[in-house]
Amino acid sequence: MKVKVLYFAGLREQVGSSSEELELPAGVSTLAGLRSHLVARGGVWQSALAETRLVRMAVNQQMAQAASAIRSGDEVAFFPPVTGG
Amino acid sequence: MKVKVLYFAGLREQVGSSSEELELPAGVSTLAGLRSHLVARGGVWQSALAETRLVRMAVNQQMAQAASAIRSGDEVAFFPPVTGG
Amino acid sequence: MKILVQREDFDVGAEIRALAGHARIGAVASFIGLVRDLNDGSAVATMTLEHYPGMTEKAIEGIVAQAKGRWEVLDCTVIHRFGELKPADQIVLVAVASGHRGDAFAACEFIMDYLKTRAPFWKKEQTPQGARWVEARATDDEAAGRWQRKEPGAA
Amino acid sequence: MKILVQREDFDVGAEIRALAGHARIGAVASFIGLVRDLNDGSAVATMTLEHYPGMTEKAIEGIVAQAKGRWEVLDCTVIHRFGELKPADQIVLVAVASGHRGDAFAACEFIMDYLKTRAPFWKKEQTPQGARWVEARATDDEAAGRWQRKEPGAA
Repeated sequence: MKVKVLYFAGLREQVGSSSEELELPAGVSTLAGLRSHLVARGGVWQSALAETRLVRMAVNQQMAQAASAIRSGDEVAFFPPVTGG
Repeated sequence: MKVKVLYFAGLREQVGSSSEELELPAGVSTLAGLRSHLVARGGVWQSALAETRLVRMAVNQQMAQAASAIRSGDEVAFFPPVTGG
Repeated sequence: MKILVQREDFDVGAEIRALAGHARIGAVASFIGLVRDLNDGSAVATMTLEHYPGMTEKAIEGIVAQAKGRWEVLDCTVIHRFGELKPADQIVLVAVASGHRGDAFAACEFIMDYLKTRAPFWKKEQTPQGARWVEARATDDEAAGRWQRKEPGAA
Repeated sequence: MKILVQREDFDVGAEIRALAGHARIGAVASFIGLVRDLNDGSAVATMTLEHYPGMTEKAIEGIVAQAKGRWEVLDCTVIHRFGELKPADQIVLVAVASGHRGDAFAACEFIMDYLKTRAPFWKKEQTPQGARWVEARATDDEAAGRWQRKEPGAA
């Protein structure tokens, strides 16, 4: 399946990308799965998205948890804890 | 001793006076004493200032308690619980 | 610090802009009280606010001083009107500037709660059933009491 | 209800005046967040606010809907800026109109606390030591957490 992935703030700067279109392998069906898939790229992906990093995630512009399902066509976002207001 | 006594709001309307200069007998030296002295006038004074009525008091423009001392020249005020804001 | 007790209306935007404009201020919390057209089930045509000239200013100064002792208050404006008011008219403004929002909110709400129970103002409403003095509310005493329970060493 | 995410500054007085002007409103609580010239011990020259367009508006709508479910909110305006800001610039406005002050204060502070921890905005500061992303504060999570503990049935 295909998903759009967005990166924001410090995380965007670390991976050097603000958005990409991804074709996911069959086994990836949750946010946790997608994150592992990206970490497996190694390098900046591994360091920016490592399990030990506080990363917030959203699916279709709604805050979501690691176990949340993702479906073809979804807009997924990774970002640091928010600091607005 | 001489004190100035002020009345406000509903209490002012009940006693029909907003202010008076009072010459107090020797035994009156606290707010409680002054209140009893006024109640002893009977009539509207008795009903407006009776022990059972919620009356707030101030001495020289500071909230004060029944036991607070009053001195010659003081400005004393009686009024209902406040309702501003 | 600015404390005004006045008959005239006030301009909220101008008052908030006039708070000390230095860049240590990160938070401004403010409150505006307005005349409602319905109170305790009765339509309110007009409201008259009586006060105790001289004591009102001192009472508000004392309340603001207490707030400054408990929270970071970089600047503060309190304006309270008296005289005859109509529904939707502004009655009171409390605006507090602080470094952080927790202090600004707490100081602003504290000042309002204390003002409601300790500043000598009295409201008289004109309703279709006639004129009546507004009764003090137990909920206002409770609101003010919350702050005492939070004081260190208080019972 | 009015929710705006914009680059432009806003006029606090005009926004408060624009809240639904009916006479059931007895209380307006508002909060303005401003850029401080000093944060975590460093001078701040400019600040850039990044956001997630589309999601920010939805997140704020969701927060306001929660506030309306918990308190009487007769009207509400939330404006949050993004882009480059300088010290003393306004960042955010939350204004809540209600019948009574307790509801207005609570809803306004709740919206701010949730906005700080749940709306996708990120601050980057330019300091003499270089640019840095502002770190999320544990105290902001705690401030937001207070409201959960107050929810009936919550752990």
